[in-house]
Amino acid sequence: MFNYFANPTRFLRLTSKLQPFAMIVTLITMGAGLYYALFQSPPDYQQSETVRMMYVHVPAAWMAMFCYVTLAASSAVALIWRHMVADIVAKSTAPIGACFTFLALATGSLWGKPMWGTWWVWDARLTSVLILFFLYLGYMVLYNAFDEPTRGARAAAILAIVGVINVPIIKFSVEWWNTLHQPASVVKLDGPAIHPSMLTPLLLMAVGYTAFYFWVLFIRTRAELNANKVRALRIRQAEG
Amino acid sequence: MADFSGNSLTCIRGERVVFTKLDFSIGEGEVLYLRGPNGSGKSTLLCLMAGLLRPVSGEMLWNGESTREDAETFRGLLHFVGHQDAIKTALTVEENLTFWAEMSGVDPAKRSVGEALETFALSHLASLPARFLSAGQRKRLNLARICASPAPLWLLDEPSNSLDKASVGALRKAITTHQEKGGLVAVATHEELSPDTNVLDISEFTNNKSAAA
Amino acid sequence: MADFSGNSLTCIRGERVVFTKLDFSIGEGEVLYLRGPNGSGKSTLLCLMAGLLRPVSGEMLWNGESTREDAETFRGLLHFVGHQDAIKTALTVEENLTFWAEMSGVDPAKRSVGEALETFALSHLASLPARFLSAGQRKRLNLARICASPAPLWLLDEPSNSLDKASVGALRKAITTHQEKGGLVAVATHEELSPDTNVLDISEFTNNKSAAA
Amino acid sequence: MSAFWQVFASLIQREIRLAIRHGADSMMVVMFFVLVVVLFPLGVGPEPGILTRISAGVIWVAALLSAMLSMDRLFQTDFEDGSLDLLILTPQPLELLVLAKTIAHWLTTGLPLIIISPLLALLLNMEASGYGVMLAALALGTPTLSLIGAIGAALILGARRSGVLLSLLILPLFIPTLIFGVSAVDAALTDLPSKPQLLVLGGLLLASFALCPWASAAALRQAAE
Amino acid sequence: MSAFWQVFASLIQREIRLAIRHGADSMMVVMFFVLVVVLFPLGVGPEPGILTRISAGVIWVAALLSAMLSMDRLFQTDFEDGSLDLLILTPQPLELLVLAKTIAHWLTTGLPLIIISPLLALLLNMEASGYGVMLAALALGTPTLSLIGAIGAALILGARRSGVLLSLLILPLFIPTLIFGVSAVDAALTDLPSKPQLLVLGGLLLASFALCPWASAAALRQAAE
Ligand code: HEM
Ligand SMILES: Nc1ncnc2c1ncn2[C@@H]1O[C@H](COP(=O)(O)OP(=O)(O)OP(=O)(O)O)[C@@H](O)[C@H]1O
Ligand SMILES: Nc1ncnc2c1ncn2[C@@H]1O[C@H](COP(=O)(O)OP(=O)(O)OP(=O)(O)O)[C@@H](O)[C@H]1O
Ligand SMILES: [Mg+2]
Ligand SMILES: [Mg+2]
Repeated sequence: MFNYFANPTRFLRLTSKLQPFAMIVTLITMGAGLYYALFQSPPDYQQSETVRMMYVHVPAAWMAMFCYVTLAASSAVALIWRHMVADIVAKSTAPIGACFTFLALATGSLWGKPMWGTWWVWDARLTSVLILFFLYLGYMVLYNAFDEPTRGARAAAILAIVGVINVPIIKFSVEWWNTLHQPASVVKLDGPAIHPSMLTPLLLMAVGYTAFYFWVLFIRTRAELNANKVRALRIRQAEG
Repeated sequence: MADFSGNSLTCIRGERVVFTKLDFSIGEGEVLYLRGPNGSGKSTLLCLMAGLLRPVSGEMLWNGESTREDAETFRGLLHFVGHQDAIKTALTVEENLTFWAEMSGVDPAKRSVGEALETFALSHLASLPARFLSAGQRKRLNLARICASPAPLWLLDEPSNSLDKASVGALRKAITTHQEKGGLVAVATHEELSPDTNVLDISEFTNNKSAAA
Repeated sequence: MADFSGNSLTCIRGERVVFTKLDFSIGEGEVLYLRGPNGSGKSTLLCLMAGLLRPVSGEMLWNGESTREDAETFRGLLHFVGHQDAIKTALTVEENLTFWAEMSGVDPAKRSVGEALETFALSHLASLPARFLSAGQRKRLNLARICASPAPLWLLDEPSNSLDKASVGALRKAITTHQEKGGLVAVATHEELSPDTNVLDISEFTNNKSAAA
Repeated sequence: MSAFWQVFASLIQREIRLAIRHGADSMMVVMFFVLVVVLFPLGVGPEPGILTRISAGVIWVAALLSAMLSMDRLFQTDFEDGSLDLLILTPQPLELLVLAKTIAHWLTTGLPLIIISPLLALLLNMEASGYGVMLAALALGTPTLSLIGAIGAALILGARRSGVLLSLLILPLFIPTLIFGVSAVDAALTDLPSKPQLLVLGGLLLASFALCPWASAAALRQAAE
Repeated sequence: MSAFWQVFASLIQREIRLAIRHGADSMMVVMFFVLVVVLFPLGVGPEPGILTRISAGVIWVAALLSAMLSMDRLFQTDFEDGSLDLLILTPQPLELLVLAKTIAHWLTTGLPLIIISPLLALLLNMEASGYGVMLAALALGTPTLSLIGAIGAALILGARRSGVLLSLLILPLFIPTLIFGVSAVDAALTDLPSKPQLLVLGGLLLASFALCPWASAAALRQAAE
């Protein structure tokens, strides 16, 4: 399966086919999700209209974690099998993930002001998401901190793998510690504990975010692959 | 019959092609002289031989087996002397040498720290902290390392830099003794160390444009 | 008539006497070769000449005046090339060279960075970050420094280390040109750089026991 | 095998000898630790109520910062003078060499820090009930910091401007140790059981003991390339 | 004389260029600063009351630590690669070269730190009235830290053991800056006039501007011998 993708040309061909599809899914689900979120779903009896922040915040938080797992997994593949496409996927995922994390942090604190009366508290959930953000930053800085690009890629991959420990901490921090932040109500073992009128737009938005991720990922990986091709051509030219 | 060879090695450092399709081979008791102008890739080739760099293509064989297969054993077979001297200035000359002899993992009975110090005329400096050494004395300490524990393959990068006449003589003798025991040597140098029987001119494998640029 | 001499210099480093009662003198257009086995004190003497070390006794005269009197002016008259290369790897070759030319405080019109690069065959590397240089290329960059801004006195510590034949030739030519302009050179070396007209054998001034111990 | 343990011991011995001869690093770490703890009351003001309240936190943060400060030279000097290349070229598994170096690092920096900590707790007016747990927590926590820090120290070799990059990389990974370390002491100070936190710290130590040398060795290998 | 200022400018320019080339040096000092500020609340616990109370102290301690952390390499790299010898051998007075290096250091580390500080004050729930004074105090205080730190950085070269001890003696010199820096902000937060403290900070800056380059240059000359 991933030997199949090891071939950059094949990967390029595949992504160029999938890219418009990802774009369309993104536009449709995001549009529908936003419509439902803003106009169709009811205000919460406790949180009133501010609950609509959820449809931006929660999928962003999910994607932050999803992107990190993707980053770590593809880093591991790149490191162990020296898999070029995996490296490029990892490199392209990092900034997208960092943006989702930032979005989760920003919307979270915007939401926190009306709900908790403060922009920021040092509770376990919030702190561990902040660490996640620093891990993304560290990955990107480390990737570019070396003169030889391959050296940076491998150092950063090791960091990404080590940092994956943070993801379960984010996920379970609300259960392990007393936090202000509320515990999981959608992704639970005994099924979601949330009203369907809110669940629908939430899931639509989640699908939209995911498709958006793939859309951007495809664009970025293709750019990187083409840059690599140019570089390889130059080297071959030098070899004569 | 020890034998070390490389086939069609290509090396790229920092996106710059250093050399392409380079072949070398060192037989038992042989010394391979690497020659070439500054920047042609002698040091790079030595690092490649040691396994500190990886070639982009090509492979190296020790007794016909790829050195990548059993890298740990291969590492136990070589001594490397680079430009950097790996000397801790806070330790004495003898402590420095003993440490590297111990790290080589060689049976203590086979180590010969005292003899190595003598070979390079360092015995009287043995208990001196290495920070007081002059440039040539540092180089000698670094060279003594390869005599302190036995290993069949020596990789030497400009070993005669900073050495006075007497020490160059000692180095020549050490290399000859090693050869006689059947040892292999690869040495990058701009000077004459002994009649050059086996010379590899690296500039033949470099594309002048990219190597010089 | 420039003229640089030292009278009865004694130097102690780390409680060890390196040499005693050493005299030297360099006249206009002269090259002084410092010779002696490793650890005899060549580098030490060069540091002394530059003013980086202080002699325990004795004094040095530039044109008959003590170099201690007006140390700042004297510092403006010399170039020093030691074992360490003072190269910042993050800067390009040209930036490194330009920086030191600027620091010399010499009138911009008299600096010649481009020519210096050419003299040591570095022009094609000018815009390369210095970290990519090989050992010999680094040494050449360091030597180019002394040609980039004029100064009557050159102090060179084993300048031919790591250099290939062509570069040693360039170095020789640079020294000759400097001589012809009336410059003074003191160079510590184990190699032959030119017919040795003016040789100072340091081992004559060392007490063998303490220098070797 | 016994030959191997000899190599292990000889590496630890060399590191400790270097630390003692140089005197610089371990002294510096302890002084830094003391300094941070002393500076903090100066910054916050001398009210004992507040100081007592935050004493455990300050000591842990100081321990963490000083561990970090000493970390960046762990492989750096060996890298710069070429020793690292030679260490990689020895026939021993690099993981165990890394472990030896990390242990030596902890012995020369972590241990002195633990020894001095009761004095600092006194300075901060910590209550007597916290001392034992604080020592236990530090004893379990500081080796974890050394082990995690070694990964960062290996990753930054050869990077441009390494010192602060290191802190960016490893401080986030230090945070769990910090949180449990502080909460163990705080629990003891409020007469709650601190065993669960200590158990977590022990678990963190075991996990990093098993994983970190591998990650560090992997990073070192590609640093030498 | 004009030639001299050219040399001065060229040294500052080189330092800044090195800082930038070496990969966003200043960004990383800022990162460290941010991380320390983030760690303290983690250690101390999330109660906003306490945080607000100690916010000025935390920011100042963090500024001091990051100044110190970035300080130790100020002359070290030049010393190790032989540049220091050559700098001493230039015909310019060493005092002014030291000053140029210190100014470059402050421009690349102190200044970015001041710029980011309001954000951290926000994180720590500092009250709005403190911001202006905090910025003024940092602007006056951080150059003092750089100037004093340069002495320590010079002392630490060469003479190993004694150098460390001496530079530790330098650290207490940071304390006045810390105390007046914090109390300026605290005064502003409690609606008291903070001008006296700011004046003292200005005085400290002037004094260290006049004295520190001499002390550092003397220490550097020592180290080169
Ligand atoms: C900067 C502050 C915040 C951060 C970093 C943050 C982070 C996160 C993360 C990582 C998740 C995903 C959890 C999971 O999948 O288990 C999440 C979910 C959620 N957050 Fe936040 N959050 C913040 C503020 C807030 C605020 C102020 C509220 C509202 C009071 C809120 C309400 C929620 C809700 C309702 C969920 C969905 C939980 C579920 O159903 O699984 N968050 N947040
Ligand atoms: N880390 C690096 N990254 C990129 N290029 C490098 C690196 N190190 C060296 N090079 C380049 O590789 C080439 C070969 O360098 P190498 O050090 O092997 O030369 P050399 O033959 O040993 O020269 P010398 O005689 O000067 O020691 C040089 O042109 C150099 O510019
Ligand atoms: N910092 C120091 N402290 C004490 N003694 C020193 C110091 N540096 C060098 N020495 C001693 O001074 C003597 C002279 O050293 P120097 O470096 O001048 O020798 P050299 O003639 O340049 O030798 P080489 O040819 O090896 O470069 C040596 O015996 C050395 O051990
Ligand atoms: Mg070389
Ligand atoms: Mg010498």
